[in-house]
Amino acid sequence: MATLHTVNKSPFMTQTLLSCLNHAKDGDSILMIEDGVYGGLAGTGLADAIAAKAGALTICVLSEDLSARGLDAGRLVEGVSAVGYDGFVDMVTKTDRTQAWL
Amino acid sequence: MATLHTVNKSPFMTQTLLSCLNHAKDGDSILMIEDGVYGGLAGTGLADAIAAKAGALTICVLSEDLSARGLDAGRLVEGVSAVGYDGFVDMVTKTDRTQAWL
Amino acid sequence: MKIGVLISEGPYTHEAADTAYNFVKAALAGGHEVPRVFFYHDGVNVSTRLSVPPQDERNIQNQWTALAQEHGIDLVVCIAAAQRRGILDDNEAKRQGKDASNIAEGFRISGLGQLIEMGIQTDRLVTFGD
Amino acid sequence: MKIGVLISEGPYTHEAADTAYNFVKAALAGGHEVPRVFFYHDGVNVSTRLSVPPQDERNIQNQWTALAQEHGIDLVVCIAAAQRRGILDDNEAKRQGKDASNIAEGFRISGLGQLIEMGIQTDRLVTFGD
Amino acid sequence: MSDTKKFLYVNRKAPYGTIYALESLEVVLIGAAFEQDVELAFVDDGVFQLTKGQKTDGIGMKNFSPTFRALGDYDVTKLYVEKESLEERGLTADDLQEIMYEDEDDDYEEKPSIRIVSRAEMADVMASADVVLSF
Amino acid sequence: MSDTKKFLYVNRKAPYGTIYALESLEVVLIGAAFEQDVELAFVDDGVFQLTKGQKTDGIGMKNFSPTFRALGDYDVTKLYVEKESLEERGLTADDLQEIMYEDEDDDYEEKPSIRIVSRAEMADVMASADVVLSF
Repeated sequence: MATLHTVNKSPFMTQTLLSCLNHAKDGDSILMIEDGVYGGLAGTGLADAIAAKAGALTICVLSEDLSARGLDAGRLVEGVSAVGYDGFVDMVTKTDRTQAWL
Repeated sequence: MATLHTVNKSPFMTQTLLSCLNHAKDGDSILMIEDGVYGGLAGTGLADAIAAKAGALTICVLSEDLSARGLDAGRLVEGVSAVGYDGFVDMVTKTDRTQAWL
Repeated sequence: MKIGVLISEGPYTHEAADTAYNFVKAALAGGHEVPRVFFYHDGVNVSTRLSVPPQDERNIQNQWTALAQEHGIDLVVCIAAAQRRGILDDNEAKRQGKDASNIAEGFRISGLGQLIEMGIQTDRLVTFGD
Repeated sequence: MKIGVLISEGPYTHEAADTAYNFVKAALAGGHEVPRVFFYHDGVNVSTRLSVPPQDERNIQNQWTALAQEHGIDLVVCIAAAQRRGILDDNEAKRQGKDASNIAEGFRISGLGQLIEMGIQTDRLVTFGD
Repeated sequence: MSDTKKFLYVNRKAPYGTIYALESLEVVLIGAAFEQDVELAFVDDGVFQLTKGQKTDGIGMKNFSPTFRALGDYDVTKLYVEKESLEERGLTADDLQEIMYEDEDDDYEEKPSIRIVSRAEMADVMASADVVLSF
Repeated sequence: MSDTKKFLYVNRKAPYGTIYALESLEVVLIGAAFEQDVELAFVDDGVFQLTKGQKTDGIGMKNFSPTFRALGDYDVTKLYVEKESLEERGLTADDLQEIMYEDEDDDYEEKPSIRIVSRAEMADVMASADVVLSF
């Protein structure tokens, strides 16, 4: 019984990703979309916290939103991967519920 | 040549107040309005940082927004005061420019 | 699988309606059903037929109207949220004494019960908002 | 002192239009002039005459229309932002081939130059947004 | 799947600054008629929705906080409030309104609807929902 | 007061997730016709607006980042970017597009419009404006 958590806010502007990480349970998935994709960036003050969770949680970013912002998968924290909208749909159907962190 | 900075976001949800504090200059004023009024609350993790700035900066909260949220001036960090809309207008006219931190 | 979609922000201002559109297209392409999309909060503003975006930009309302027609998606606009924000169909305009309506083809105005019903009748509910 | 006001968020959804209204009333009561209020981004949605808020809630559009009439405030709605969001006056509706308009009395649609002009001609510019 | 689902309404935003808190409550009231399991979660700034003594005359908006006290009449009796969210904001349970319901399974005894829970317990509440509506 | 004011456009939000970055640019373009002093500040997530290589086909939105390169033609030549904001986001100046203008006071030499400044210098830029427009 796992949850897909979606996060659409930049972690540099809001506490949303942090709150999501504080409530996600082992085995859950997080998909960063829209401005949320910045949460997957390596080399930031948050990168270690994300990397530490990337084992217990499946953490992905939406590749279309990443490309729009001039970034690519090579910029992501190790253990965080990029998926397309089809991957987004798969994550929704393969988990038991979706919770949006707005 | 002082600036009035308005902050309308909760400091528990966004980095807006922090960014404002990082850019305000000695002699400037900060007015917390709307959800920003929570930034004036005592007894939070931010209270010390606010109190430390309350000398160099004039820091106020909009009392109508405070009352709407079930709070009163007695809950504020020492050095932070409540003003009404008329006080808001005074702060605008007595400084040289207004910068909204949205 | 049946997937219900909730859109909570207005067009152009937030990416929510765009992300939802791309998500729904991918879900349909993946063989899933999207029986209904519910528009709440500023999401109701997606349904105005009066918007005129710049010619080199997407027309979000047209995109939804076309997708719904092609795939039989029920586009439901919350009546309470719509009234606050000035989104009316002909019936509501008449009932409220307003001289114009602005809802686009393919959208219908109904109650919040349709959101709850969508939650009950679908296998997953995905929310796009701010 | 002349104070210009910029409203960047839509009615009901954000407190911005309410705070701006209370601020403008206080500024006028304090003997200041508010020659113009400019509506940008979702702020343009304040100007729809089709909104029907619940009877026990304030009507934000009516409040602005009345305040503007009483004090001669120029309520300007950005044309580019308005077109994206489906806010039209009769002229624009005709020009764009739309079958309805929805702007309320007391508001006028014009260009962004009116915002710059307000910045030049007033002593202070105060922004309310999100 | 059983006929009854658990709907969880997650409230993370403060009242009045934005409309989400009010429009969330409107969904809860309508949803109560559908005979589903209903739970409300108040996390992060959402806990500010429940403060007592809200006076909105000065901002010209309607005070909707009394509506929370009517939820018991709609059989909405589980309002989970996160302890850590309260503490970070300098709030205690005493700052919240008293919200009671009559327990029809216990001789209509009056019981508190607000349940202060830890962050870990809140995570369990979230993980037990069938449908999560976020505001 | 002189006839010319300094307008400062403060950009603190990322592109595409919300429309503020695009509609800010639309004001800048119109404002350029008014013969005022114009400066742009990129602070916090606003620095993401200037990243190079933006490809928006996948999200179906128009890529407006090339417009920044046209600002020089409108005599908008001062784009202040905060160093600390870049660093916090793991970005360097190399991640930003090259934005040049021709300096008509210096034999039309091509010069960079982007000026990376410290937070303290950014505070000075803000404090020297007559009109601050925030996006």
